[in-house]
Amino acid sequence: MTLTTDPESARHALTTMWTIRRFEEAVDDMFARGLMHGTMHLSIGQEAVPTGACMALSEGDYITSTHRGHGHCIAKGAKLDAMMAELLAKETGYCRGRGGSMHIADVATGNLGANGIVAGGVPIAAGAGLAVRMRGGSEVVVSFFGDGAVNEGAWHEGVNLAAIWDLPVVFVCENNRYGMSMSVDRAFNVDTLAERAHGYGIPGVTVDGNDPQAVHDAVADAVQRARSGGGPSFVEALTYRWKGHSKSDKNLYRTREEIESWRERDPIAAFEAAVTGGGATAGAATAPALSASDVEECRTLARDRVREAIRTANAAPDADAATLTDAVYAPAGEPIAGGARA
Amino acid sequence: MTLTTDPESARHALTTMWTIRRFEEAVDDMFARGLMHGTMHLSIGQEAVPTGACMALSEGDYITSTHRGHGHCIAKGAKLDAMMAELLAKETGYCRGRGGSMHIADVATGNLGANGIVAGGVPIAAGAGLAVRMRGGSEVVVSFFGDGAVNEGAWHEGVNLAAIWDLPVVFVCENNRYGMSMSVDRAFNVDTLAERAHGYGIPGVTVDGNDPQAVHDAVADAVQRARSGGGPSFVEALTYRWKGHSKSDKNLYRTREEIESWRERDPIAAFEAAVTGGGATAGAATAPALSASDVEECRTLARDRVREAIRTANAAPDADAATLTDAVYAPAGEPIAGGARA
Amino acid sequence: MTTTSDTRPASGPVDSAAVEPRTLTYSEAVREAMAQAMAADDRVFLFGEDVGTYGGAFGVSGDLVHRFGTERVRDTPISELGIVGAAVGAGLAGMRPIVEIQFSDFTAQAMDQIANQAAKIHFMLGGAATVPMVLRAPGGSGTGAAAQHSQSLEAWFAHVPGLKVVMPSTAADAKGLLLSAIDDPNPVIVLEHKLLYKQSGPVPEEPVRVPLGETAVRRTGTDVTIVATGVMVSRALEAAERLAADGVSAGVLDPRTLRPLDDRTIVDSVAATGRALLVQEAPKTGGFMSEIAARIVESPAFGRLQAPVSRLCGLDAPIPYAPQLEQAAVPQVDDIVTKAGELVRRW
Amino acid sequence: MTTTSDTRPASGPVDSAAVEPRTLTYSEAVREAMAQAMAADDRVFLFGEDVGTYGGAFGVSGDLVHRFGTERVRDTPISELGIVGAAVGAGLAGMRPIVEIQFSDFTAQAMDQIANQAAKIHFMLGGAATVPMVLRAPGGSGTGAAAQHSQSLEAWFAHVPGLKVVMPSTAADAKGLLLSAIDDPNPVIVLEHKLLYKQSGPVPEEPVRVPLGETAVRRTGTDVTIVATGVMVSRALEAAERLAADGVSAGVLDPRTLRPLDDRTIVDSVAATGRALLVQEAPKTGGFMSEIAARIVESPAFGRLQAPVSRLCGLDAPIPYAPQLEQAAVPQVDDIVTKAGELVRRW
Ligand SMILES: Cc1ncc(C[n+]2csc(CCOP(=O)(O)OP(=O)(O)O)c2C)c(N)n1
Ligand SMILES: Cc1ncc(C[n+]2csc(CCOP(=O)(O)OP(=O)(O)O)c2C)c(N)n1
Ligand SMILES: [Mg+2]
Ligand SMILES: [Mg+2]
Repeated sequence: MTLTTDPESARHALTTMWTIRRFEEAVDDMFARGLMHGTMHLSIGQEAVPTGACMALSEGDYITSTHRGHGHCIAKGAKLDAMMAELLAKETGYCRGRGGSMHIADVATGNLGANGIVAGGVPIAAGAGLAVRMRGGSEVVVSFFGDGAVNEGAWHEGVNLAAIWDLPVVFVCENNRYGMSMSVDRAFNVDTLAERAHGYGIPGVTVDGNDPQAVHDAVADAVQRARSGGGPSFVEALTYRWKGHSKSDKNLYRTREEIESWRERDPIAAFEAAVTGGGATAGAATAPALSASDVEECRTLARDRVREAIRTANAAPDADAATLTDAVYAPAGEPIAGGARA
Repeated sequence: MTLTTDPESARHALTTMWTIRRFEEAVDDMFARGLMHGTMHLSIGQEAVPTGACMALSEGDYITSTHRGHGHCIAKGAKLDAMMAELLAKETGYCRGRGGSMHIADVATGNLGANGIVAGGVPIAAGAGLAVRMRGGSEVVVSFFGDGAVNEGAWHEGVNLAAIWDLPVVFVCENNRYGMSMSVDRAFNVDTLAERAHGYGIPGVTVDGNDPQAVHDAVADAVQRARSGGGPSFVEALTYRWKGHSKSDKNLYRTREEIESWRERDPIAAFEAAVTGGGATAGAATAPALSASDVEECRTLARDRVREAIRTANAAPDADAATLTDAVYAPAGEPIAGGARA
Repeated sequence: MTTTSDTRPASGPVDSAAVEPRTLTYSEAVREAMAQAMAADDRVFLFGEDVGTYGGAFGVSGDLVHRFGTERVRDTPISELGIVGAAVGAGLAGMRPIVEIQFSDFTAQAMDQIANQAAKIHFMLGGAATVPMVLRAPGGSGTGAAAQHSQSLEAWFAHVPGLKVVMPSTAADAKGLLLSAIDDPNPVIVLEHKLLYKQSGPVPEEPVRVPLGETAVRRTGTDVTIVATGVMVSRALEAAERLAADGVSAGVLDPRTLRPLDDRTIVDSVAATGRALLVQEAPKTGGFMSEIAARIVESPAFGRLQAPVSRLCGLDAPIPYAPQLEQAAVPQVDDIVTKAGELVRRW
Repeated sequence: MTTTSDTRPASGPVDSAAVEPRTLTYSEAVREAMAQAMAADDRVFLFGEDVGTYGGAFGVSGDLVHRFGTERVRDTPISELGIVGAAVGAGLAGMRPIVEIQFSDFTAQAMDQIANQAAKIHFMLGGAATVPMVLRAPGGSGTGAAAQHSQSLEAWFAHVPGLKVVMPSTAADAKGLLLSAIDDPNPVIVLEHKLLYKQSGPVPEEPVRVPLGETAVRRTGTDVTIVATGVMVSRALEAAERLAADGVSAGVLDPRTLRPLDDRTIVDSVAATGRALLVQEAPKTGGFMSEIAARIVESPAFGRLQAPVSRLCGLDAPIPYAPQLEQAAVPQVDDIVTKAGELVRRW
């Protein structure tokens, strides 16, 4: 799939990235104005990774997500109003207000959950891959995680299980150079995290995580390998988070200049330039995939969707404390076709 | 240090290997006769690894050991009577009968403990290395573990800490081809476990674990690197356990032929052949390090030491249930110079 | 082995009057439950360290690998956190995994996936997904395996909302409760006991479920109610026998599942006898019997108490290696007899 | 910051009458304790995720890295099991490590090193080595961080022989108990509370130890004894104030350390008032207040009880995200007033 030359793909990629960006800007703003509760981990600046990766997936494929999961959720096809409702602690939210940002997921689109535990989703992804494999399915599981997650024991064990059992899992590392304040230079003794992959006997590549095409290509390769029984792969996508780690971050561990230099590499701006023909990454002499007004349309669509989601969510009823203990246990006898119900 | 040509080293290596062998044979026998309690993990066939590795260490150096830890304990210099007393649940045992085989340790000789938890000692070794480093010491820590341990999260996290902080730790993997019944071929997707080392940016080598010289050379290199600030290394020693994993093992997962072929590669017999000049691994035209009667002396010494240990241990008082809760907590105010007292 | 049904979930309820029990060991009963569930439902599978050819560290899976193959009776590397996490994922994606952890002590390695993931996902997702999985692990002392292989950790799990916690004390329950656990759409921790594996008892051939959340009255008595779990149940029964010879009538209750806990049966019995002796192998402080004590004194039985609610538990110490120390570390039949006798005579 | 001594262990006892308190926040008090211990004893160091330049996830370590350097205030990768294991090893090899775990929920990752290693090594080695280390971690809900970042897990640790467990509820205790924990030759789990970090109180400048194992009587009362831990202590005090206005005299006890537990002070107070209300944030089932309930009814206070021992605890559910649900999930001042009032009026 060529994101930059195929108009439909380009439109989809751009709209998705803008939707993530606008959604998170809105959330950031509501949080600052005291309209939102808890904490927030924003992926602004990293939109190309979930976008490129999820465009390599088909219906039925799964993902596991992270504390910084809004982008994954959106890119995998979740409804913005149910997401916004969740963040606003509404009964209509994906988790009925029980989960919030760190547990947000649209199970119906194959999202097995954001996760408040760093690397928590990695063995879960291996298990989902095992399920697919045991029932002879052809689905693939993409497990998203950050650079910081790669040093967790859960990561090591999950990746090894997938590797020895040839499970259909693609491990996608969003290397934004920091696990909270710990830089990859201090947390690792290797140059690229992809080097870790070889110790498990699986392919590992490092790509530009600010280029949705590069992410897409690497993940698509890996997905195809997984789907055809070739086992798991590791894709490291180099990117950057513009905002602080969470709300308590004073950015003491990195310089203004570093942040600025990455803002200049805005994945959305670069992609717009590419699809309208002016970018460095654009192809040869083919016609631009999108016109300036197409781009404007994508932007508007994203903005309007987010606005509409906020409106709908705000109008919804608050999560109800009276039913708090409802979903602690699933009722026995409930007809369970899979483990998940839509 | 040349174990095969230097008579003193040869004598030490051979006596140590025989002592481990005789000690474990005695234990095996007592266990079979119902004189010993609990379970046992014997390292018969693997004696060259602790022997070669510990001969690369100096006083003050530390080790962390495993469930299969008699050999490490002996090679690091523990007293056989206190070891035997421990296995016989005596008050004079190293652990006053509280620990038994799986927790046996002579803290005075730097053994920070056998460990009933696979890979449990790996992060502990990193921590001991950190302590050495923080107080400006020159000690080195050798962490022993099996092939099975390499897939535990604890291993991953411990090795990474040592790697990024350049800690003076040598990770010695006793790859005896099985973690209980799981062969390395099934548990790993790589040919040598040493390949794992590269993902942490540390050197990794694979050596013949039935040759104490090969083990010694690799560990001595690594120790020297660690002592001079060069950080940790990984040494994989290929060996084999002759006996079952523990008492419940019916050896269903491996063939008689396989066991037989490894018995033919007996590390002790090979070493004896080498030091007496007849072995394939012997040097050039130098005089043999030991004579046949020297070898006989080593054997006798080992046998007598073990017999003496059994005698002494048997005569000692049983561990006393009246003081069972004594050592749950260390008393406050006890003068603690380090964390350990001899 | 017969199964009565090949529909999902693994065969329907069976009229327990119609089935004729044979004698099986506790571990055979566990194996039979797994075999019947696997035969009835493709989604059920077993995985864990050495559950295949080796037959399990305690021989529980035995020959299952020969009957169901290496995919469905799957050996794993030594990585408890990864294994349990994989069970969570497999459960979320529609399977019905059974994980065996060789010793319950090693659940410590997997605690994040057990307590932070498996237990909470259904709730955190507002009910949108379930995590049907069973984690089986043997607990308890008595084998000389020392402090890291002998713990009784039920209190950890029982304190985690979202988990169910099962402690079978007989062969029949080992089968029947496990079948219910496999049916359950929630994560269920089944704590077997090493010393019980070789004990025999009548076990129905059919897949008869024992429901979760029903305290078993193992013996009725009028002077004192003994509540016991795991291997302490048989010790309590032996003690009750000896107490009876001494003229003390002791009832013995076995909660069987700590979560959900059928405290009503316990409270009713204590209200009737006026005395409660709570017996567990786990160390006293913070053990599950504290919870039962608290529930009794919060209940209407409080007004009927003729004696303080009394706990008889493991010492507050790690389990030692030496046999004489190991025995002294946890309640024995004598201790129960003494303590129950005191309770009845002193009050 | 002044230290009175540079000898080991970190400065000797100080006459508490001689020191004049200032006001510090709870997190400043924790920081001051660490600074004084580090200044007094080279063996003491702090490590954990983001404790350096970032200053700690909750700002507790603050500027310590600038005062003691990056070796002694050491950032770690995200690997809790490895970090705690490294603390065990460093302690065994003669250091006095303080480990910070960002949220107490992540102790689940490190449970093997905490419960199977740190807690048991001294015992398993028959006393031949000690594991002096402190693990600090914030617990509790109230910040909208949902189920995996809001737990109160003290019951897990309190059930592990070999661990000491500390829950400071005031700034002064946050400092004084931490100093005692650092002195202690055993592994000590210090569970701080997120909502308390910004609360202020008088804290002595000198390194005044608060001994482990002494229940604090926060308020005396004659009608009912309220026992509370963590953030519930201040809620109980507020409730007691309101109850006093209603003519109910409620005492408030704060155990401060769950292990060792000074149950004598609790039992004496309950014997005097005849009524006990036990308040914790953690879910009710299997929580530490069950242990306190059990100890009360096993004690001589049993005979003096005028009402059932009553627990007021968190709901048996994970902590939800929505603020109104989160509040409903754990006891609030109103709940304490109501429950204590009932206990006094009904009985
Ligand atoms: C097990 C665990 N340890 C620590 C944390 C606290 N924490 C949350 S996110 C985070 C940083 C994660 O870094 P990375 O994996 O690189 O993801 P990023 O935040 O950069 O997207 C940390 C330390 C956690 N949530 N879970
Ligand atoms: C965490 C943990 N998981 C499982 C076990 C059970 N167990 C004890 S030894 C062992 C095999 C270890 O294999 P390896 O590390 O290769 O050492 P070896 O026994 O071959 O010397 C297993 C599975 C354990 N003790 N600890
Ligand atoms: Mg990152
Ligand atoms: Mg092995």
